[in-house]
Amino acid sequence: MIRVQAEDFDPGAELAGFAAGNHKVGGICMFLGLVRDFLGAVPDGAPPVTAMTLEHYPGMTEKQLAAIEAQARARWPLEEVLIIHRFGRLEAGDRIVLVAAASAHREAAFEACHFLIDWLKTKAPFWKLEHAEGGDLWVEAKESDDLAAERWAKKT
Amino acid sequence: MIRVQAEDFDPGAELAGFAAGNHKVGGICMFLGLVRDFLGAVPDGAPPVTAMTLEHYPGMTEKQLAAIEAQARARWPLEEVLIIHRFGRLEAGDRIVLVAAASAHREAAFEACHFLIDWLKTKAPFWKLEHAEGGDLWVEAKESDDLAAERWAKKT
Amino acid sequence: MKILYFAWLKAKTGTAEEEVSPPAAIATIADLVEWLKGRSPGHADALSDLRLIRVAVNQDHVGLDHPVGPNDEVAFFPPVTGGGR
Amino acid sequence: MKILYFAWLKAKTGTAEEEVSPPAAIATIADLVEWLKGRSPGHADALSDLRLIRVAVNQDHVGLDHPVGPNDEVAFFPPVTGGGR
Repeated sequence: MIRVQAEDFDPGAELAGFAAGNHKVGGICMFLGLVRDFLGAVPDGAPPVTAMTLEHYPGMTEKQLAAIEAQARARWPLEEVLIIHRFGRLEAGDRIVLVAAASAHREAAFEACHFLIDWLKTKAPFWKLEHAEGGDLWVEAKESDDLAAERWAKKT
Repeated sequence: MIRVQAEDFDPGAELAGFAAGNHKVGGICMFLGLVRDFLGAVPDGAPPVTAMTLEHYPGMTEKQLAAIEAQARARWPLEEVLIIHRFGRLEAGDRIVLVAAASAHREAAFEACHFLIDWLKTKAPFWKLEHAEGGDLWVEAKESDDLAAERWAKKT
Repeated sequence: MKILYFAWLKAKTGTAEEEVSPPAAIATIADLVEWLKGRSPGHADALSDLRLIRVAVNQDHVGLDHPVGPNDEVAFFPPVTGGGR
Repeated sequence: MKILYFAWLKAKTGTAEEEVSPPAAIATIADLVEWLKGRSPGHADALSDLRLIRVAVNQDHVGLDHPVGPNDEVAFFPPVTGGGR
């Protein structure tokens, strides 16, 4: 299941309801991504970042996330998949993204969950704009995210 | 934190409380292991398994889990670690184990969580006794679990 | 043809969305980029370094040699930065 | 010396825990296993195939060449099978 929303979500309630009652499930792997404290993420002398805004491409986001879910289901024997991604203004400690995969086997649950977040980070059309006192700055994509996603491409 | 208990636990509440308010955390990875439906796990003609009992070695269990947590903290920059493992009688759909790792970075959270469950499965003194109509049978260790644990040893 | 701009491309072009009718000779994304650069100095600036830009046609990621036609939705944006850290 | 047996070793030896006083010549786990096999046919059966058995001394995993002394807690058990699937 895919959800793209501005509203916050309750990770405890999501986990409690995820794959509930499906006795074919032996393992659930879940990843929760949060807005980390911006202190320390700013170069020396730059004004501290106070918040960020996540822009996205409505329609394409859902299409790409659905494609990523389909890829994961094609590669691993999954019982359930959940992706929730927020957009809009977020502050330190806020939840951004939740991905979860349930499978009969733990290895499949781990790998699928890891794949989902890695691919999401390079395929889903979201962009982070950081707000600081001196002005706003678009966050640049990290090479490490490309490498993380490529790792899965090589395995096919 | 390590908890070894006969009682069930609430994964939603555990996730909701895990690393709550720690704004250094950018990613949380959690694994929940459940008692899978025993149907299909039984060889042809064998009586169906109805439940299992997890025996453990009180004292050594806590010591080994604490050592595994310490190993994970030494290898990855972790903000929080949680391991909950149940013992006693369990039926299909019951929760067995929960491991979680919180870090500034998602890769560390994923790897540490994966390491924790892989090592737990080969180091923590738990043994599964499956109950079937025809009698009880101790579950044998899987070579795949040894290989999963060795994968982490090679990385050091 | 519908053109969308996201993140800093939206700021530089001054446009989130525009409807354009390029000539028939504009057959690929690469052709389209060159043509769009003539629309304004902001467009020229936004599209000046193709290494910084990603493209989607009809909401799928594509390369610069991908064909484009009158009924396509074409989006330009920087490499994506969603998810957590 | 305190000896503990878990899982099927407990069933085969008929014992969960026993206090023993092996002679001073018993210096390693391998020595101890041979000596314990003399305690009963059940012990001999339980400890007959060392490939099936794991050992802990004072709650740490050890090998067969690990030293043992009078104040040690020694546990015998099959390879562990905790966690989920």
